[in-house]
Amino acid sequence: MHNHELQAIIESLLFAAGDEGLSSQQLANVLSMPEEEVITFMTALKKVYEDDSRRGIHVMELAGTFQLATKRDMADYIKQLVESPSNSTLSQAGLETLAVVAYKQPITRMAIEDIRGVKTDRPLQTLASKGLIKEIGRAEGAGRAILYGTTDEFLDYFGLKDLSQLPVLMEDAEELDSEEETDLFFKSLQQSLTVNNEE
Amino acid sequence: MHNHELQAIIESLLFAAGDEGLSSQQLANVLSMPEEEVITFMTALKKVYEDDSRRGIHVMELAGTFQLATKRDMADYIKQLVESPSNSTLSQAGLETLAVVAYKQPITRMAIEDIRGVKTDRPLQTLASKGLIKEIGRAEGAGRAILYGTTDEFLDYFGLKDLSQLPVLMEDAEELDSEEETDLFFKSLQQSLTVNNEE
Amino acid sequence: MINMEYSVKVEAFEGPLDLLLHLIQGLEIDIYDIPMAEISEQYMLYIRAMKVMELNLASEYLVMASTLLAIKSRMLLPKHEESYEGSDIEMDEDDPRDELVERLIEYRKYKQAAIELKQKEEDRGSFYTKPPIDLSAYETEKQDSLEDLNIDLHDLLGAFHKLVRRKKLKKPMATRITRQDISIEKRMEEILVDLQRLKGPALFHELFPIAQKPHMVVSFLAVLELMKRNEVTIQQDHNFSDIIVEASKGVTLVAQS
Repeated sequence: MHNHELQAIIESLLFAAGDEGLSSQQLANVLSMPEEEVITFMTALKKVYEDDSRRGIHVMELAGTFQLATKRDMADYIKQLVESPSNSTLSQAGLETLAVVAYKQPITRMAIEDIRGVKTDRPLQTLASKGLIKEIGRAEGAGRAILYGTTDEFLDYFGLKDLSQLPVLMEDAEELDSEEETDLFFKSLQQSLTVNNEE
Repeated sequence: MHNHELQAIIESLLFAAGDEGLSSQQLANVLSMPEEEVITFMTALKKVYEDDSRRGIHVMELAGTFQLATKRDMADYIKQLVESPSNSTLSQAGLETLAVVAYKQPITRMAIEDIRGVKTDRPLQTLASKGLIKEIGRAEGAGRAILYGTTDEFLDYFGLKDLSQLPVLMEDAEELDSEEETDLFFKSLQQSLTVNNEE
Repeated sequence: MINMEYSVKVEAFEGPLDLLLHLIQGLEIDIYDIPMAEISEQYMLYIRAMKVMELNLASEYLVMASTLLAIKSRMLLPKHEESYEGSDIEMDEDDPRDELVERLIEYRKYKQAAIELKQKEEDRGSFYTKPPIDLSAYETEKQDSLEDLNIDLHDLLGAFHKLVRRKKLKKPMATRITRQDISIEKRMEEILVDLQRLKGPALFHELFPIAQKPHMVVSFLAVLELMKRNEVTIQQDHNFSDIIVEASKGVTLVAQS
């Protein structure tokens, strides 16, 4: 198959699939090509989009699929057309809980609470209802506690290809930059003030 | 504005707009360009997409809007994609539509389309033919639009006793909670400040 | 000593471990060598502030307070005495702070990870994707039975959230009205038909059955036009009470379909 044609076909397929994305397996099926070849081609194709200044979209890898998305630089223009830029982001409690689940899955609520030092039922409920985590099994032994894990929506939500792309955990005890701490605090304070004002 | 950049921006805008498309007026607004210039540019741009064999998508003009769509000769590949065994039996469109009906019933097609942002007549047909949803009434007043709801088969399929057993959908519950708490917090803060001042 | 600074900060903490980390930071203490007396005192200060503020003090804060005090008092014991107790497991001069330090360091890892996730969440917002195109036109007429579907409630929930997230990316629907082909004339007719059928007054909001902006605007314009032509009468008893709409007497339908 000619490279130009292949490129066009893949573009149309990715366009059609939208934010559902296509795995290399699916692409290989439709294109009747070995999956490894698809992967190689996709790596090259990503660069083609990236390097072409006439292109406003590019190929992203999200939750194990290839998807077309607009380039980062375009955000300012698109924002002007977005209906309501209200960004309902996750709370600090939600993010912490999610971080623990992401790195420690499968994990029970009790184990999460041990790490965080606070009750975590409510953040867990919220995260589950937002489709970011789900029950992926039951712990052995008495109680058969629910084991939580992250979903594909989690990967998509944070723009990750797979779990290996999670930021590396700070293993050794480097002191946190205290300025950053304060910044974060003031940010969250500001956020809560903004929320209040918007009411 | 440089032509390459302009082309990229327009591509990203049309991409994000999906099958709603954008009018030349909207494009002119975002690009801060006279509408006539936009129209001239779009005519040239249409040709660029058409002539480039590496492109699987092109610009279409429909009902006074410009939108991106897959090129016609890509139809066979997209058909293969739909029929590909690795494709889940219920399309993303079907799944989304079913989710909206389940959580928002009784609901009209128009309301579903408003939530999804895309045309939904076909997914509705498919779901109805699978017996997962059905007409459960008519909207009052003009038009008497069909109201859709889920069926008993739907409950059976997902092993639900009734609709109340659907997983909770706390769209923004967490945010609400923290708002409430913040409120409470600022109230008590004010009180204690008053007390403090009096001391 | 209770001032706004303390109170605000207390609310910003994600639990006792978070509060402790903050104190350690603020006091520029080595996390591996925490001066228990100082940290306990600071910690209790915050707890008292929270109590004064009548904030909902999670019980975990109190549990931690007693843990701190317990460690503090164990630190005061002369070290060699422990070995006299023979059966005590902690013969080999275990530092009473070890467990706490371990928990703090473990928690801090995830707190840091949460910060990075927040950054990623924000980054992700700069990339816009699009919904899949409607592929059902390409589907061949195969009658799937429900058993083949292979979806569960999580899929349903996931699909819903995906589109909730997507909604934020929607552009203004400038073309909706023309696409829907609802003219004011047509809507006027529909409203009159409905009012005639009712044979009595209707509440204003009942004239807006479809909660979509274009449709509502057209409906509103239609009601105004009907009023202007004296084909309906409008009545409202007082401010903000229900507006009642009634077809004017003697108005007959021109076109009934």
